[in-house]
Parts: sequence; C-alpha cells; structure tokens
Amino acid sequence: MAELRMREALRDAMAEEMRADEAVFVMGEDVGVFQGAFKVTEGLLDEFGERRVRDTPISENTIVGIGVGAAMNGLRPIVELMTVNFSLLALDQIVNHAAAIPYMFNGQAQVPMVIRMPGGGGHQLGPTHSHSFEALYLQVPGLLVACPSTPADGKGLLKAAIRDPNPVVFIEHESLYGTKGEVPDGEGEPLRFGEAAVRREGSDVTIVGVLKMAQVAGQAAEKLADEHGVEAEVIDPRTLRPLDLDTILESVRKTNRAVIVEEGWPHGGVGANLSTLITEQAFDYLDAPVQRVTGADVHMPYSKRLEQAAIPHEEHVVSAALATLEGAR
Amino acid sequence: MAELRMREALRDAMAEEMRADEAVFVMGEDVGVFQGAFKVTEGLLDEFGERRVRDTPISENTIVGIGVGAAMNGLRPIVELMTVNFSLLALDQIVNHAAAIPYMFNGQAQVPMVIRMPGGGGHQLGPTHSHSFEALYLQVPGLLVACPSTPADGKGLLKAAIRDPNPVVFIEHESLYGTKGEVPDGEGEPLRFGEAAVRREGSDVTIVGVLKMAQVAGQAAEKLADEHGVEAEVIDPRTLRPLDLDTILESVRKTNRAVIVEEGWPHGGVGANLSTLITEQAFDYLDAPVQRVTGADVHMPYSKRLEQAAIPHEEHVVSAALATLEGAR
Amino acid sequence: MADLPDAATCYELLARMALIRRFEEEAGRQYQRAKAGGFLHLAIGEEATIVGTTSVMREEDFLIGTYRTHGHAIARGTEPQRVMAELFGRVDGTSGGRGGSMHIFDAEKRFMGGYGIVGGNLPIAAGLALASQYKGEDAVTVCMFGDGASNTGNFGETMNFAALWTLPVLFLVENNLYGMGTSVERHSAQTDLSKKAEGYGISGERIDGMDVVEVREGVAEGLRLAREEERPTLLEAFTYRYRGHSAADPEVYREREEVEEWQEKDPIESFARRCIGAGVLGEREVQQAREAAEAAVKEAVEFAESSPEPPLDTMYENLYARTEPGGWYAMDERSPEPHRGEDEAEMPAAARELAEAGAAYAEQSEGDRPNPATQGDVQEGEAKS
Amino acid sequence: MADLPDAATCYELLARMALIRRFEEEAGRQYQRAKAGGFLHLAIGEEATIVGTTSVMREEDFLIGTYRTHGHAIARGTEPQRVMAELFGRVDGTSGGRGGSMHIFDAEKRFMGGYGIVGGNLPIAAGLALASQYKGEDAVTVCMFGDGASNTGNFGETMNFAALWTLPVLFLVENNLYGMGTSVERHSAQTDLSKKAEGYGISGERIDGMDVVEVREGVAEGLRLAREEERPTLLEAFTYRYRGHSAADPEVYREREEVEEWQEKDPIESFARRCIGAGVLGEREVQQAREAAEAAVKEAVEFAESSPEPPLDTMYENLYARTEPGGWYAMDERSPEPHRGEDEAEMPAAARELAEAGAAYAEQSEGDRPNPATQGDVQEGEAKS
Ligand SMILES: Cc1ncc(C[n+]2csc(CCOP(=O)(O)OP(=O)(O)O)c2C)c(N)n1
Ligand SMILES: Cc1ncc(C[n+]2csc(CCOP(=O)(O)OP(=O)(O)O)c2C)c(N)n1
Ligand SMILES: [Mg+2]
Ligand SMILES: [Mg+2]
Repeated sequence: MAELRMREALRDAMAEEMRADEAVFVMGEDVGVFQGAFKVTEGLLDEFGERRVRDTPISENTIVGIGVGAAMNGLRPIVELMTVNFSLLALDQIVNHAAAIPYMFNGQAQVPMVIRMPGGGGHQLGPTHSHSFEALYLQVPGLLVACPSTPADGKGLLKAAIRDPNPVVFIEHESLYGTKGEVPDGEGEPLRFGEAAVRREGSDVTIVGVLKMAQVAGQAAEKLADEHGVEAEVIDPRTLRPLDLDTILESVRKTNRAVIVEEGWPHGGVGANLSTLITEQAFDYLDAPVQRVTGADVHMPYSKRLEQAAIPHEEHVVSAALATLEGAR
Repeated sequence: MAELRMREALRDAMAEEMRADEAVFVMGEDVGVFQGAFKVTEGLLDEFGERRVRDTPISENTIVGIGVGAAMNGLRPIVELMTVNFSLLALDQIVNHAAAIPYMFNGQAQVPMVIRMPGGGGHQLGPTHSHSFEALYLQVPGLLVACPSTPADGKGLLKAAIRDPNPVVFIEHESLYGTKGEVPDGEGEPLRFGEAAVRREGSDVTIVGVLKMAQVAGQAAEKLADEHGVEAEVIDPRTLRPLDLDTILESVRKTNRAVIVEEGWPHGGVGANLSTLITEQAFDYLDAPVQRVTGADVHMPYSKRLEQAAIPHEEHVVSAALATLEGAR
Repeated sequence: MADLPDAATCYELLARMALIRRFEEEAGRQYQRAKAGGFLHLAIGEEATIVGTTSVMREEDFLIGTYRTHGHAIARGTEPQRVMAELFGRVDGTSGGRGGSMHIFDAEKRFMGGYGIVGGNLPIAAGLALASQYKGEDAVTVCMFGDGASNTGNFGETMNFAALWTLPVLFLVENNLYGMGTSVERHSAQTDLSKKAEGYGISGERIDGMDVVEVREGVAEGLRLAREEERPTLLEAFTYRYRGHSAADPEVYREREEVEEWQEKDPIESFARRCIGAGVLGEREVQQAREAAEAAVKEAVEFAESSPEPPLDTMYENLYARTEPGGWYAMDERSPEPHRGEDEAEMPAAARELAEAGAAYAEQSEGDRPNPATQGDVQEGEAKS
Repeated sequence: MADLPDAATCYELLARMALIRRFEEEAGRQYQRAKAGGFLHLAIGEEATIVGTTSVMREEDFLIGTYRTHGHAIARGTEPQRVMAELFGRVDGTSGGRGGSMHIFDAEKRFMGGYGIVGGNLPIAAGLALASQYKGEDAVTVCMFGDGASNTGNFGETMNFAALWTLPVLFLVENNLYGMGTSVERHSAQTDLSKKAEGYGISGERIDGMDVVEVREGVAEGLRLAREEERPTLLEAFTYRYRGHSAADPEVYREREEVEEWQEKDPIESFARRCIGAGVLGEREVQQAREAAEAAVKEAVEFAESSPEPPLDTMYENLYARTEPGGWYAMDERSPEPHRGEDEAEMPAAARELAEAGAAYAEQSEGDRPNPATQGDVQEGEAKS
C-alpha cells in the first residue's frame, strides 16, 4: 500500500493502462504542456509524447466527437473535459453519439472511450463553474457513470473504465484531488463497475453519499455515533450506472431508514432517483421516508458564505439522519 | 369556444402576443418560408414579415445565445428549436447563460425568452430523434418548464411564457400537434404557471401524467372505471417548474395511492422526482409505494414494434394503478 | 470536360447510379404505403455526387454521411435489400431495424453511418481519420454533409482540428442549394462554400456534382492530398434533390421550374447519353443497367417484406457491450416498469398484445398515407421535418 | 505611427490604464491574502487594448467580454471599489457577490459581462446587436474574446449570423498568444486570427494591442463600419498577459525571456514616454496619474473590506424575476432540505453557524495561500485552471 493523492492515483491509472495498451491515448485542453488544469495528467506528456498526449483547441463537442470516431476505429481514447461545466457543450456528442451508436447501429460499432470531467463546488468558482452533473448523466442509457471518492477507487475505477468497451462518463471532484489515501501498490487490479462500497457498518440508518458527499456522509456518521449514539451504515455507490442497488437495499432492509447525500440540485437529482428506487423496492421496510440532503436549488453563488450555505455539510446529514429516527427514540 | 388543433392554438398564442407587443419576435430553423417544420409558425411570416419571423442557419447554441442577448437588450424572443433532440447542442446557452444570468448578475439583467421545442416518440424517428427531455430541464434552477397536453393549455401557457420575465423551456409533443380541443375564443387569457389541472376526479388512485402521457393517463382512467371499477383522479401538472405539488398532494392524501406516467427514461426521470416529493410529503398517507410508468431505458428504436413496446400505453398505466391497489381489494 | 473512363467502369458507374435512383423511388413508394416509417430523406438527383465519390475510394477508406444516405451505403457495396429491410424496420436491416432510414450503417463496407444530427458526423470523421493516422494506416476518411451543416459549430471546430493535426480526411459538401426550406443565400453569409474553411487553413474546390466523371476526378485528387500529403481539403459539389426535403414536403420554398431545370442536367441521363455518344456504351447496355436495377430493387422489397420484425426480447440488445456474463450491467432491473424486452414472458399480456399488434397504437394507420399538404393530422408535422 | 490625441485625452488614457494596472496588482495581492477566492484572471499587460477600445465607444454602445474583465468594467466607468467588492464577495460588489471575478457586470455602464464559459459571450453579443438593430437604435456592441475562444463552435456560428444579418457588432480578439498554456500555433491552424472569419464573409485587421493610440484608431473604424455600414468586422489586437493564466499558474509553457521582451513594450510605460517626449504630458502629470490610481485602489480595498457579506436570506434572490407576489414561483419549497436562504430562521442552527463561520468548511484557510507550485493540496489544481 502506498499513500497517494487522488490526482496521483488517477494519473497512475492512465499511465499504467497506456503502458499496457498502445491504443490508449489522452486528449483534452491543456492536458500536455500545461500538465493538466488540475495537474492530473502531470508527467504523461514527458513519458508518452505528443502522439499519445494531445493538447486540443477549446472545442468541447468536437473533442468528444473525435474521441467517438477514434474509438470506433480501434483506439481507446481518454478524453479530458477541463470541467463538467463545459461538458454541456459536448452533450450532443455524448448522448446522441457516444451513448447511442452501439445500440443504434445494432452492435456494429463500439465506443470504448472514457470522458473524464472534474466538477463540484467549494472553491468559490461561482455560477458557471461549480456544477454537479451526476444526475444529468445517470439518466442516459448507453453510458456508464463513475464517481470515485477515494484515491484507491479512483485508480481502480479509471483502469476499469479504460478497459471497458462502453463509453464511460468519469466524474471527479475538484475538492478531492488533493486528498490522500491508501492505494494498492503496483499494477492495481481494476475495480468492477456496479459494486458499491460499505464504508462503515451500522444498524440504525443507511447513509448513501455520492462523490465528495461520500466523505461528508462518513464524517456525519462519526458525529452521529459520538454525539447521538446512532450507528449509521455508510455506503458509497461508486458508480451510478450500473448501480449496485442490491447492496443499498440490503442495508435499508436492515436499518429501515435511509438518507441520500449529494451536492447537486434537488429536483430530479441523484437523491430523487435513489429515494424512489429504494422506496419502490423496500417500501414495507421503511420506518420513515427516505431523507435527501442536496445542494441548494441555485446557480452556485461566488460568495464563500453563500456557497458554504448552498453545499451540504455533515450538520445537514446529521439532522436528516436524526429526522428518520424521530419517534423511534 | 372554438375547436383548434394544438399547432393552431400555439400559433394563435404567438400571433396574438406579437400583435400586442412589438418586442416579441420568432426565430428558428425554417420557421419562416417553410412555415415551421411542424407547421406551428404557419402564416406568421406573411403577417409579420422577415424582421419579426426570422429563419436561421443550423446553429442551435448560437440561436439560443442570440435570443439571450436580444432578451437582455429589451426584446422578447420566441426561439424555436426544431426538436428537443437538438437542444442538447444549445444546453450551454440554456443552462450556463439563459438560466444563470439573472442570478449571477444579481438581477441587473433579465432573460425574458421562450425556447419552444417539440419532442417525444411514436413516429419511428429512431434513436436520435425521439427524446423526452422534461426530466433534464426540470433540474435547472432559473428556468421555467411548461409541457402542455391540450390546445387550450398550449395557448394559455405559451401566452404566459411569452409575457413572463424568466427564461421558459416550452416543451411540446410531436404527437399532440394534430389533436383537437376546445380553446377559448378571442384573446385568451394567459394561464398561470404552477397550476396543475385535475382532469378527472376519483377517490381510489391518483394518476399524474405529463405531456402526451397526460392523455394516456386519462384513457387509462376510463379503462380502470369501465373494466375494474376503479375511480382514478387524473392530474396534469402542466408545468414542471414551478410545480404545483399542493394539488398533487391534496389528491394523494385523499386516494392514498399514486402512479406517475412519463414517456422519458426511468433513471432520474420526472417520475423519480415526483415519486420522491410525494413520498417525502405524504409518506404516512401512502398505502402503497408510488408506481412509475416510464419509457424503456434505451435510445428509442426505429422498429415500430420495438418503439411501441418502449413507450407507455394505457395498459401499463392500468396495471400500475391496479398494483397500488393490490391487497386493498 | 474530363475524359470518360473505360467501358467497364462507365457501365459500373451507370448501373450503380441507376440502382440508387430506383431504390430511392421505390423507398418513396413503400413510405407512401407506410411500409417504411419515420422520416424519409431521398437523394434522387444526387447520385453522381455519391457514386462518383465512392467509385474512387479504396476498400480500406471510410465513408461517413448524414440522414440522407441510403444511396451512400449502396454505393459502398451494401446490399440494397439490407437497406430496404432497415427502412421496413426488420431484423435483416443494416441496423437490425433499430436505426431506420436516418441511421444506416455497414461496418464491413466501412460505411460508418448514417447520422440524424446535422453536423454530428464531422467530429466523428476527424476521429476516424485520427485513428488511421495514429495506427499508421493508409485509410482516408471521406465526410459528406450538406450545405446547411456548414453553419454548425462542429464545422468550424472540426476544420480547425483537421488542419491543425493534418488529418487524412476529405470533406465533401453536398450543396443541393437548400437546408430543408432555406436556400444557401438565406442561411450562409459565404455562398461559395468551398471557401468556407479557408479561415481555418483548409482550401477548397467547387465541382459539378451532377457530372459523375468530374466528381471522380475532384475526389481522387482530394483523396491523394489526404493520403499522400496529409492535407485535408473541402470539396463543394453542386447537386440538387428532386424530391422534397423529406417525404411530405410541399416545397413552397422553390419553383417547379427550378426543379425542372436541374432535371435537364440529370446525372444518370446525361452520363448515359454521353457514354452512348462516345460509343463507350450501347443502348442495350444502358437498358441492361436499368433492368438490373429494377430487378435488384424488386428483390430488395421482397426480401424486406419477408424479413421478420425484431422480437421484443431484443429490446435491450447492444445497448451495452458486455465484457463478461452477469447481470450487473443491466441498468433498469430495478425499474418498476415491467422489464420489457429482456424477457417477453415478464411482459404484461396487454403490453405484449399491443406490441405484437405493431401499429395498433401508432398514430399512423397502415395503408396509404394522408396527404400532408391538405390534412392536419400528425403525419403532416412529422413528415415535414 | 498614429498621432497622439489632445492632452486631456492622453491624460485620461494614461490614468485609466494606470488605474487598471494598479487594480489588477492589488487584486493579485488580495487573492494571495485569500480575501478574494475562486479563480483570478488578471489582464496586466493588456491595458492598452482595453482602454483603447472603450475610449472610442459611445455611452450607448455595449461591451461584452470574458472572465478576464475587471479592467474592462473599470474602463467602461464602473467604480473600482465595486469591482473589488465583487472579488471580496460582498453585497456592494457589481453582482452583489454572486458572480465573482469571472462574472463582473454593470448594466448602467452597458458592460454586459463577464462570462466564465469561453466563447459563451459571442452569441450573446450578436443578440445584443440584433436587438439594437431591431429597435432602430444606433448602439454598437463590442465583443472581446481571446485567441483560444476563436476555436469554439460559437465563433463560426456567430460570425455567420453577424455577416448574414449585417449586425452592428465589432469582434475584437485579444490575442495574448496563449489559451491557458497552449500557444496560438498549437491551438489554431490559422495563426493570422484576423483572417479567421473570412470564410464567413467577415474581414479583419491586425493591430498592435500594446499601443493605445493604434487600438483607438482600429476600433473607431470598426465601430464606424458597424454603425454606419452595418458591417461587422474582426479586429485582432496583439497583446500579452504578464501574469499567469490565473493566480497560480507556474507558467511552464513559456520562457521568462519572452515575458520580459513584452514588458519592454509595456503599454503604459511606452505611452507615458511618448506623451512626455511629444510634450503633451509632463512628468508631473504622469506621476499624478499614478498617484490617483494608487489612491483609488487603496480606497477600493477599504470599501470592499467594509462591505458586508451577503445575508443568508438572500440566497434565492434574483433566481427568478417575479411578475406578481405569491409563492408559486418558489421551486423547492418542498425540497426536504431546510429551506436555506429564504428564511434564515428556518435554517438548522448547525447550518447557520456553519455559514456564519464562513470559511470554516472551505478547503482554503484564511491567511496566506500555499504555493501551488510546491504543494499538493487542492489550491494547486484549483488555482491552475
Ligand atoms: C443539429 C440539428 N438541427 C436541426 C436538424 C433538423 N434538420 C434535419 S435535416 C436539416 C437540413 C439540413 O440541410 P443540409 O445540411 O443542407 O442537408 P440536406 O438535407 O440538404 O441534404 C435540418 C435543419 C437536425 N437534424 N439536426
Ligand atoms: C467552454 C470552456 N472550455 C474551457 C474553459 C476553461 N478555460 C478557461 S480560460 C481558458 C483559456 C482561454 O484562452 P483565451 O481564449 O486565449 O483567453 P485568455 O485566457 O488568453 O484571455 C480555458 C481553456 C472554459 N472556461 N470554457
Ligand atoms: Mg442541403
Ligand atoms: Mg489568450
């Protein structure tokens, strides 16, 4: 085990897969000479050269479209969109092309590409630069959607994504790049998509947190134990498509209560989807309605004070968890 | 009362508002000489001329962006995107500009524009041309979202949308353009956004249908009454932002059961959002989990047989409604 | 005027153009009979541009086009019957009935689609070309699109990429003077489309898209530049669609005379006359080409008619490529909807009958289509776009 | 070499450039002190392009720019203190603290923003111009954007619209040789950006963006063409940013020497020298301009420091414009989340304390910033973009 930062773990995943497979290459804005806007591709240009680490013009839709075409012609592109916020410009290529092509052409073409995109709030980047679009991408059939919250998951899921024959939207969180964690040494094994991680066992309430909120969920669980004697089970789905609903349901059938934590908007969010799926599948097990903790329903304000109030914190998760237990104690 | 087709009612709404306000104009691909891809703008060019009915090049993001700029400079653009499917190309201007500008510039600029876009399946248009994106747009703060299912609502909501100071995503259904309905004569009054319509009263189960599925919900209700002696209350939200949850909750508190019908994808859909909101607000009133009827989780296949199987029909709604009643009878 | 190629080639060119013409005419008839659904975009009048292009391409080269590409696939060598079966939405169709008229695809013939989104194929073309270059292969990608598509953001972005990365790609604008109902002068400030990419460092040429021989020469040179000099170029071929934009376009935006003028220059007629005049082909061979086309298309319809509809349990096939067995890929096992498609047995009887019935719930009735120009029902709007 | 304007104008130009320079330097300092957050894009070195442009615009004209526009707003007449307050995220900021450095806006001065999405301002500029034309008003819209933005799809789409509809707009590329860390040669096949719109029927000119007088002349002519001849044009101004792309860019993509060479041509120094040389201004006036800038910026910081943070109950203000009273507009009254913002009292104590605490949960601590080049924490990545 080595301790790595998320950005280093992601870079290692790319470097290892590039060494193993000539078809894998990286392209995106400032991924080369600049070493990546968030330094995730640091060093790749030096090791692999301009042919395999390609700086691009600012043309999101075409960057992704070139990835699609290259993937259809035998390569395994890793496309970096500088942030999720700009992926809106590429959505046509992501939804109507990358995701649709294998189905629409009845399997004659595959699109084995990974589209990496960091997002989320917390650094006062303001309205256009703080989006959380997990809820947007999980809607789309044909895509796989990953949202790792630890360096080990980041590395394992990215390796899996690169080897996967399907188009993968790989969502990273800008606040997690600097966080450290244990990562298996050497050529780590890829993780399987569709396998959630139970971060903490507990019998009182199930807390599901996505991306950065997986960490907030964990902190809240400690607080619940220390200050309220509540034992929460904390689950990180790790991928939203495929979704490991079994693990979540198993937990809810045990705890009879659930809280979903996400950074995105409340309407039609990850929480709305999970809350519905859980309620549909485990209605009779629920002692209280599933609680959601979401970001505020606004375009992220720049002011640090407003931004912090707009993003979920462990306090919100704690109160939501206690709300599911009301009456029960 | 006159009987009009949806497309005529929508055209009348635009024509009336254009006569009343010089600032209102229409722009989009083939809205003029061609009379609109779906004939909704028929006759407008003849009456208002090229200055106010503007054919555009195929440039979705810029079409919307020009609307945003024109709206910021005192006009009231009605932008037609030929179909919702192409709105993905304009999503950056819709989300990061139209929807964000009033908030991000703290009210110094308003964006009073309407973005009309027809969508939905049922005519074998295949994977790239059959999307239902209501669930995508309802997520976005700053937007209003309308989805009329009758000619009267179409006219009333479009007039309201044109007069509204906020950006409105106005979703029409290609299958509804030909349907006829009673529309108030003369200068119809605009409808208020955020007011659902109770199409049918009933005490056994609440069925909420969106856009074309509002009609399928109504057909299903008749079938439930005739063949199963079940009295369903049918609600058409008419707008998804703002959402008239009060009316829906009032009904669910009476019927204790709910079914949501939508044409779009199951994950993170309109149904997931409504099901969650209903369960959160009326958990103790629910005798059964809220049921959803959605489109299949695929890119709409062209084959008529597959397409029909992928789209909800009254049979699906009937069985979902009966499922909520199981045990109860 | 460019010289005629040898007799065998001339015959092949004529036969291929005639085949596409007949195919498109028949497709139109079958659409009227509601055997084909959705939108139907016919390329009648544009055969010389299509066949001239493919006739000088190598097998290894890639072709990618728009939603108006029945002819492009056939020109690349796809069996007409498989294209017709796709229009019928049958399992033997090029996309197994999933894609339809706008989404034809034939990996084997390196016809890479068939795209419903205007301009959507341009970045993909650049990607196909990038991969060929990356792998050190000789293949060139030919990207065909319409005059209207030259206004999309993808056009500028892709031109810059192609020039910047010296990609082995040839862009060919099928300028048929209209984007739907909007004429070039009304949708493009620059009406000389061959110049439209100069600002991005890509030079262009204008060619007569009605003259199959001139198209061959222009495309051959463009392929050479891409293959040997890594120089992407932009060809503008002047052509014309005799029919409406799609099946039920009343064509209020153009005069009957304009259509007739262009029909004077019919690519098939004129080429046939020239071949006969030059003594390269005889009347008999021209007749023979027509009859061959007639027979092939008749066969195509029979084949399509007899091909089965896709079974419901194939609904989710090819949505995801699976690396390994196991259900963990299936996305909506938990969706409360009956699990349509993946297991017919699971479908509620009602839904199954419904689907078996096929058209039962479709807006459009089997049999003749209403005349969109006079009637107000859904077909109108639908068929318009 | 273009003639100098009269003394008063020269002083005004010099003073305005000096003010922007000092403002930007101070903004950088305040960012290091973590008084300003997010990204900080400084225009130091680009003052002549900015001030030369605004100095020949009319009050009624519109200016629209990018995320590097503190100076543009100030050049348009926005009080520096209100821009600084925006960087501090305070209620007296140009956007009340909601927009931040990348989203400056001043409707009164017709500075129409301030956009974080590269290329996002181009279509909006065309829309502003369309409305002026539609209303029969004389206003011209000036749209400024970077060399990197010329590769976005919006560029081509907007150029075509502007030419097709003869919109009263002037496009000005601030070519500072880099889009982030990518040099023009590495991101644009066409390196003469003034030619980049020719394919769309828009001609261009190259001007020295370091020479405020030359910028004035070029822009004045572009404004005239737009206003009098309805002819949109594209100006390419050569300029240079002395600082990194944003606050913590280690600048591995360029040599120190290159930066120094450009600093030789410093727009403020060179213009001051020239004015003195020509006897139009004296040393004393130049000194006076500097001191005025110094004083104004000092004041701006004090003002920003003393301006309050936005109260939590303003969270949802201006998300929607309301036509009438009544809660039916509020979108998430039903969201199970405490209704943060709309009613402070409703907020759970924890959340309120938290928010009051301000930075408590932010990754970045108050006080000096870590050096991104050497440390691995989040600032690094963050500050990079
Ligand atoms: C992005 C997008 N916008 C709009 C449409 C609707 N549409 C289909 S074809 C067409 C006209 C295209 O004209 P052109 O590029 O000249 O090709 P042609 O049909 O003439 O072959 C339009 C607007 C679409 N399919 N995709
Ligand atoms: C659509 C989009 N893609 C990427 C980014 C990230 N980004 C911010 S500035 C920038 C470089 C822009 O360069 P240029 O247009 O030359 O402007 P400059 O910063 O040099 O003034 C990039 C890639 C963005 N903000 N928007
Ligand atoms: Mg055309
Ligand atoms: Mg630049």
